[in-house]
Amino acid sequence: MVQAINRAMFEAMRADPNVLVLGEDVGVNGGVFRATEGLQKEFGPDRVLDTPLSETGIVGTAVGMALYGLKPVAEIQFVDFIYPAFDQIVSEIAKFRYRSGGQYPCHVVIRSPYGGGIKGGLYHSQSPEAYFAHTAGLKVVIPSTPADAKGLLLSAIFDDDPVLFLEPKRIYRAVTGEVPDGDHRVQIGQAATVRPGSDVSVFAYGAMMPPALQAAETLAAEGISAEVVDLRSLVPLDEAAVLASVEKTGRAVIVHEAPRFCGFGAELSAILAEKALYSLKAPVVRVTGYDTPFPYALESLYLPGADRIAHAVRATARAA
Amino acid sequence: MVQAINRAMFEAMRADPNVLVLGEDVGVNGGVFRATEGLQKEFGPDRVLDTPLSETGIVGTAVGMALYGLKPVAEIQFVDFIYPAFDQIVSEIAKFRYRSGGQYPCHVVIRSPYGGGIKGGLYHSQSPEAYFAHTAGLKVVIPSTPADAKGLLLSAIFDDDPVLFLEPKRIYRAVTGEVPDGDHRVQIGQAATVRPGSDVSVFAYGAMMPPALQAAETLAAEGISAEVVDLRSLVPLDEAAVLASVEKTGRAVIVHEAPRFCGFGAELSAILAEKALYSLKAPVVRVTGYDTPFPYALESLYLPGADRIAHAVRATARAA
Amino acid sequence: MADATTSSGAASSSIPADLAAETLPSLYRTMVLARVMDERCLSLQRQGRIGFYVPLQGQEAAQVACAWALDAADWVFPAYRELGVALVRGVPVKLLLDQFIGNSGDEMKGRQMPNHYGYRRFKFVTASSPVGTQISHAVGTAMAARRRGDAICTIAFFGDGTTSSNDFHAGLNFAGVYRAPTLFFCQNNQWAISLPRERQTASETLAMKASAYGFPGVVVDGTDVHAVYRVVREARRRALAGEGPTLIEAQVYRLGPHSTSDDPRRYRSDAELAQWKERDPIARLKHELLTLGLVTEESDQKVWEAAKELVGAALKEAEATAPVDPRTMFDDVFARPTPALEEQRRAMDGLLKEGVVRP
Amino acid sequence: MADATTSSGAASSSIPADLAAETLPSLYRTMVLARVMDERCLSLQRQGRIGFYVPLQGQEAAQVACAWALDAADWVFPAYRELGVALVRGVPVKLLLDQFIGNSGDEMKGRQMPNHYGYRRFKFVTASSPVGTQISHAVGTAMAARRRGDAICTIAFFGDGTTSSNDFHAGLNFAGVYRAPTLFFCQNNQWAISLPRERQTASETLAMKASAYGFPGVVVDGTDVHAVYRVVREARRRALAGEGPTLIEAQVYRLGPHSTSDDPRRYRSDAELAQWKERDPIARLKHELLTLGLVTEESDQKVWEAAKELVGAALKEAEATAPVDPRTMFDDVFARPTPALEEQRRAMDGLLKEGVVRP
Ligand SMILES: Cc1ncc(C[n+]2csc(CCOP(=O)(O)OP(=O)(O)O)c2C)c(N)n1
Ligand SMILES: Cc1ncc(C[n+]2csc(CCOP(=O)(O)OP(=O)(O)O)c2C)c(N)n1
Ligand SMILES: [Mg+2]
Ligand SMILES: [Mg+2]
Repeated sequence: MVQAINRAMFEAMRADPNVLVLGEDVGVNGGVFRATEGLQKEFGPDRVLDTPLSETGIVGTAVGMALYGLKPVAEIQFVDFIYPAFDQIVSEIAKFRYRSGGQYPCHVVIRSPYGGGIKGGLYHSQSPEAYFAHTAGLKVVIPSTPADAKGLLLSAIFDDDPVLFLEPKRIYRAVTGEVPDGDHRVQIGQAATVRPGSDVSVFAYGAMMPPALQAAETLAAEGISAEVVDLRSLVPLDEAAVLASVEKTGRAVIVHEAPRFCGFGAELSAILAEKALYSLKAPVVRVTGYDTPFPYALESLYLPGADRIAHAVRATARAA
Repeated sequence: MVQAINRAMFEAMRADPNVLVLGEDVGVNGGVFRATEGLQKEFGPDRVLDTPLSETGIVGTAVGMALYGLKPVAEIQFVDFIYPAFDQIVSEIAKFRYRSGGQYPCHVVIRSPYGGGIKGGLYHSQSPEAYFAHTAGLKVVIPSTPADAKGLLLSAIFDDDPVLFLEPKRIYRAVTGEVPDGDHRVQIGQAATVRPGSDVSVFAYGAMMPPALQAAETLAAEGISAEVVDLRSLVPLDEAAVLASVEKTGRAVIVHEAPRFCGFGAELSAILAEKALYSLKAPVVRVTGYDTPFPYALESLYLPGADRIAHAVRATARAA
Repeated sequence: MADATTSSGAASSSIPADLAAETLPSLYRTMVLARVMDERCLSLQRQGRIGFYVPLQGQEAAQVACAWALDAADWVFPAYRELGVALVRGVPVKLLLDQFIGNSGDEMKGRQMPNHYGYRRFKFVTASSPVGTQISHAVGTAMAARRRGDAICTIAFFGDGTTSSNDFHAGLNFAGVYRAPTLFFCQNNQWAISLPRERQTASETLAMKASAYGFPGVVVDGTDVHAVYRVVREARRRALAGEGPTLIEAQVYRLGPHSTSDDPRRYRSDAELAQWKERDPIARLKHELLTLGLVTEESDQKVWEAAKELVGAALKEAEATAPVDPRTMFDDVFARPTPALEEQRRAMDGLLKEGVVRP
Repeated sequence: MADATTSSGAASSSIPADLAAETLPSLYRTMVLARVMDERCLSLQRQGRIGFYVPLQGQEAAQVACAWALDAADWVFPAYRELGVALVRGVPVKLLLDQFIGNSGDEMKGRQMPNHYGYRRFKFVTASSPVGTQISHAVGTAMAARRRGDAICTIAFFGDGTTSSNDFHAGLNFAGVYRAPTLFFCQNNQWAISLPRERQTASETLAMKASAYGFPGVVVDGTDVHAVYRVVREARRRALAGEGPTLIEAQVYRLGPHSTSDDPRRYRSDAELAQWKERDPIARLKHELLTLGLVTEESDQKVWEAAKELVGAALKEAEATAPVDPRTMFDDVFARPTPALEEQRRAMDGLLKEGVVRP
């Protein structure tokens, strides 16, 4: 997946001289995950900027660049380090167009690796998507396949709105797949029903897709047909796809890594409780990280895995 | 209410020399809402610190003070300006006890006025409680009456854990009521069923309590019996009270000022969809701010008022 | 103040080395206009005709002379107190009053508190409230302009208190590292609400903080239009010559309250105020104009009257302008409203039509 | 290294003015121990026996001499690279290895990545990863201690890159305003991962940034234990005498990679590395000890062997220590688990008992 992300940036920068990349260690070093490898060599240090160690500065200057019409792609080295830029994101990026009456769009793309599974402990494992999804004015996108990663990132860079692009670093290298060449775009705001099914809907995104699919595979052998939907974009959310799936199956399991309380799963569940209540045949279950900081030694217990997901789907399929 | 908050700080500072107050304009000026009025005169500038204009510094130094055993009460002038301190709150305060294996509790209290209704526009009206409720390791408390404000703030100051104490500035002066003298405490984590009812449960907190109660009053005249529950503490949440109410009424309306998407109401709704589904006779409805930044001229349309709440409760009571 | 703007430095790209005597009256008129608007707005707020106001009294010379030294193509990143700058840039008084009222004429579409405005065509970027955030924006825009080959500078306006903000540190540091063509114009008005300058930071001057970022800082008397103009002009020259950014500390005094919500008598002495009132920048420039024979007491009277008339006429227009349309609430969150926002707009529309809620 | 700690400055409250010759061997032994642990841990990581490691090679003199100049009662706020400081404070090697492994002996309860440790009884505060946040903590703790009348100082450790962080600015500014008894010890190891010092900030030195906050900054050769010791001692004296904080820039070099995830050959030259290797602080002190006759090649050999044995024995113990109990995951989120956390603990327990998940 990380190569697909890298390719997307190459494509975008070749296509449009307004695109530039900035962040810590993104230049000479090619990014700590090598997502920006080779960019500085091709586009030079004025278009691929190694910045001082300040997320406030990275995002703040990216805002200024966007106001002038550039399309900055800012990297936050780990999303756990996005908080020093929180003020710029929440107060400025998300609200610039609105507060200026539409005069100042602020199309900054922020890319950042998120999530657990790499033995990163409290500060290299977080999944803070709910903070940003709750912030009116930001789009939030999370791919789960290399093709989507490329297609969604290209769409994000050429979008008119600011996009937080969260990359499931756990599957940067683990998940492979064909990636279309050229200007391949995937529209932001559309979920993908990756595996159709009839008994239970499973909603997931990012690094939770592989275990969700694995769980579905296991359950198929048991005669339970799970429909697995990859949300891909949290904002805008493809609510129609979510509702359609649950209207069909009558049952839903929601999966994410972040702590459960006020996590993104809560919104999905609330949408179902408001708009699909009469279709629901079983309680809506969330399989998520626990409501603790992210623990280092116990991460495999903390993170939802295929077994935990299958267990929840099984119970949901049986509930009446 | 603001006097009750002021009294609580007087009481706490008199009772315990470890309590101190810090923030912008909290000393000589007594706070821009006068919440800290008179404190510096009584306790001196070393215990009531007028700080430089840096929320990062206010919260960061408060952390250091708490580590040494003091009980700092930090004021953020408007919660809209808490984001420069977001890193300190999310990365440090919320995780200090956990990451140190329990060696370093970090009992900082952060007080801050929140919410709309004072013609404050985008940056003096926000209700960001969901961000903090989603952050494992923080308690989040929001009073709606002067007595609760005093009792909960005293409990917060003498709690062992960090507490974000959000004050509904819109009703700082509007809402009055008896405030017990002395060391009056209200336990954190308990909701209050302010108005019992049988047809629909209305969950609200902070400045949404007065319109929720007013709606209930209106509806009573129409023969609809609304039970109004003041959550008071979002973390820990009194889930038992929420479930008990809905098990009784079978219907729920959730009210908050913050934008709906991924707001705190989503969690309440999700809890109901998971644990009370079979009791639900009607979709769970959220009456909230819209998913836009907070608009200045249109704030009365943006904010849920008694009429909008009553309208939603009516529809919920009728739904079948 | 069409006059002030078209004849100002802002409109011309060849900025003269010194403030020519013949421009002084025009500059003075802009300062007077700012003062007149300020006083009018304070009273409008007391009357409940606008909700809130942030006065600039005492800072007119610093703002107007600074803006005078800029080119119309330069980008301005204001805070909430930069009325004098806005006037020099050419923002019409009526438009500002629309913003203060929050009506349908407001280009911010009634979304922001008074004083939080911006106008793309005047290269005056819409302000927010959190202090300091505009500082790193100014740096980013300067870097972007240089990349595009545009020979402009950017300028960030902020107060003494704002030197403590995260973005002051990040913005100035980035500017130093990238030698961004940016001017940092700090109006040290001695107070950040109730905190005096000397308790904001222990550094001797604010200007000297620039050395921590590898570029020069300059202290200037912000009540002296000539000094301000020269310092800004030189900083701008440096910026465009690739010599990097400059931090300018203009020493002024906030003669009024922090805002209409503030009562400065709670925290500062009458004596201090009186002392600074003697250095009122408008009186100072008037004195110079009198000395130079560029104004008489009578012609000065007319300047004030003209300003009052201008403001009065604009106010009348602004107050007659329709309120904002509720349906606009859902615009500009994104370039195009999402389905969810359209649904919310329909819901609100329904509530309005049913009479559940009123605009 | 019981020896290094008990005989160190850390254990005594009367800190001598200069490093006495007779303490040098003890100080040297601590530096050697740090180096030995470092090399061992790098190889443990390569073998997959620990998950990650941050080496300190090249920074031993700065860390050990600095810590030597502190009192045991002073509070230390480290970043992730302060192994040398931890050893001087008396943290047992076994305990550190427990942390690197994340086993049940780890006082952090296996919750943090390697190198993110802290021990209340050694007044060595548990580090986090976001750079700089500890700086303002150190200031707050210093203010709290002064309020309590405790004659201690606090010290924050951080790198050159961290001078760009928000908390550097906020922390130093607060320290200046409140004259906090705090030492800011910046190990300028020339690199912040791949960013060289000169592109981190345009200021000439990092130490001079202190003037922006109204207190002194000092540059010191961080490979010279005597110089470091003297500078820290003087800063501590100033702090306790109420003269305020000091920023110390210790110039060192990170001889190894940023962490085991880093490959420095991608961004820096062999020549630069070779140049700094000649200034290896351990070789430098050894040379002095040889000159002073305080060590011979043979006795030095023994120092290294003793360190290796100590580390080897501790590692054996640490690797034999049980893993963390999964049920502890829910402790310490709050002082007492909330009902919701107890419910989640029960749920996880159920999954474990049913065999759905494995520890
Ligand atoms: C981040 C943030 N914190 C707090 C505030 C509240 N506030 C508004 S203006 C102000 C003082 C600003 O002082 P200064 O920078 O000197 O500017 P001045 O108002 O004097 O022009 C404060 C504390 C804010 N707007 N933003
Ligand atoms: C806020 C934040 N952003 C990014 C990172 C990732 N990161 C870890 S260490 C580091 C470089 C730190 O450099 P310096 O302060 O010089 O310390 P050194 O590692 O050289 O000791 C970076 C960018 C982080 N830990 N925290
Ligand atoms: Mg000021
Ligand atoms: Mg470094």
